[in-house]
Amino acid sequence: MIDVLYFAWVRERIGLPRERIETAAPTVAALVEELKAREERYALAFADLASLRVALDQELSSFDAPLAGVREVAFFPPMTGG
Amino acid sequence: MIDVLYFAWVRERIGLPRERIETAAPTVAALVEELKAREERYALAFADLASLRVALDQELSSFDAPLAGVREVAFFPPMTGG
Amino acid sequence: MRVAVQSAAFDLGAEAAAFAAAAGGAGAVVTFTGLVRDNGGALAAMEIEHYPGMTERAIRAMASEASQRWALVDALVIHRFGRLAPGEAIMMVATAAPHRADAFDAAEFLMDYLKSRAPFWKKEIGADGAEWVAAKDEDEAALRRW
Amino acid sequence: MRVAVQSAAFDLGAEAAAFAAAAGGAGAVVTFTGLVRDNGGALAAMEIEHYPGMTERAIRAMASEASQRWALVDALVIHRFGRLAPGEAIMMVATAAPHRADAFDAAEFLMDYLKSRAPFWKKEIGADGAEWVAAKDEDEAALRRW
Repeated sequence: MIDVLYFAWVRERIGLPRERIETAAPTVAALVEELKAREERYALAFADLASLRVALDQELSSFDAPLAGVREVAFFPPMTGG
Repeated sequence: MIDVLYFAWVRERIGLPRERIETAAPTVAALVEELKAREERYALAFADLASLRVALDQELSSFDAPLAGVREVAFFPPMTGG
Repeated sequence: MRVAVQSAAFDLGAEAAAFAAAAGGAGAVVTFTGLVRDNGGALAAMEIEHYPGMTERAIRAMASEASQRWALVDALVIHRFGRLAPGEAIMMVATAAPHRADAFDAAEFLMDYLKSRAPFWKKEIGADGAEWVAAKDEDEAALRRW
Repeated sequence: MRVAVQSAAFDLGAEAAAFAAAAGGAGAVVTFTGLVRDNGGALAAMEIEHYPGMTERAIRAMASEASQRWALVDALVIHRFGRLAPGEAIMMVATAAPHRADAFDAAEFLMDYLKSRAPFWKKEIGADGAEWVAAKDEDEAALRRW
């Protein structure tokens, strides 16, 4: 089981801020493919990975990173702080 | 007649903050030569022109600048503001 | 070094004064404050979302990196989230150092990283709808100078 | 744009807050404050001499130059003269601009020019005598980047 978090327009498109997911996906990219296959709203949210960022256990990471041992995955657009 | 002002260690070496001087010196450098010839304390204050700055009528200038029309000459070390 | 991520407004004057007073030995204090622009009256509010937990962690990592790169006496980061009105302070960075170049460089470094690497997202609420603020290429480019 | 050359102490927090509040439309406010360092307890006081008349004129020229080079909403320079104790604020620069790069650049530009082109001279008063602060080559070099 893994916690998956969504922020900003990713959260809005998917329609929820977080969910727990049962997955055996080996990488972030594989998890994204699983989610896209689920429902239209996921496919829309993940349509353009270049416009998305991912954090694993609250550290910025990349889509080809392995998921083994990860408890929390977060998807969001590029940050606009400051 | 011209007002001559001294600041910081130039003022301390010469021993006064300002004086009025009757001069026909055509340039700042010529005025400096006149002053150096006057007394030891002026010679000491003006010993190294590279360590001095000059302002004519409150604008930074140079030692070869002409004095015609100038009312106020100021001599001082490099500034240390901020 | 203090990092505060909060919804409450803060008093930039009081923060700046307290920060400078506590920065014993510093000759230079730089502050940056980001304010909500009103875009000529078009903006009703700005909503800032963040990622609790990761936000503090990411900002602490930036501040720690800044302390290693420059001779800092102290650093402060305050960043708000939630709904803000035009003119309100969004965030503030303060740095104290013996010399001005270190204080300026560290403050600019922290700002560049906060812009693009701290998990905040801004949404502009206008009269005719709301829109997420897009990240700018120039902000990403600004990171490359460090 | 306000330029104040004064012997009186100033409240950097109050000045920063008032400056930011008045900077309508600015998204970015940068402040720099210079404090008297105590040099590990060796400094009893700092005496600052200036050239009344030329000081204001020189600072106004710098602020005007900064306004031409960068998109500033406002700028502020306060610089004290006379006798200051360790920890006291010597001077302050504030800049307000729509974007942070302009506010930072203008503040650094003003600081570099104030250091080497505004007619102030600092004297450090220690336990065993007084000494005029020497101008630094690096401060002169800093001017060349503008």
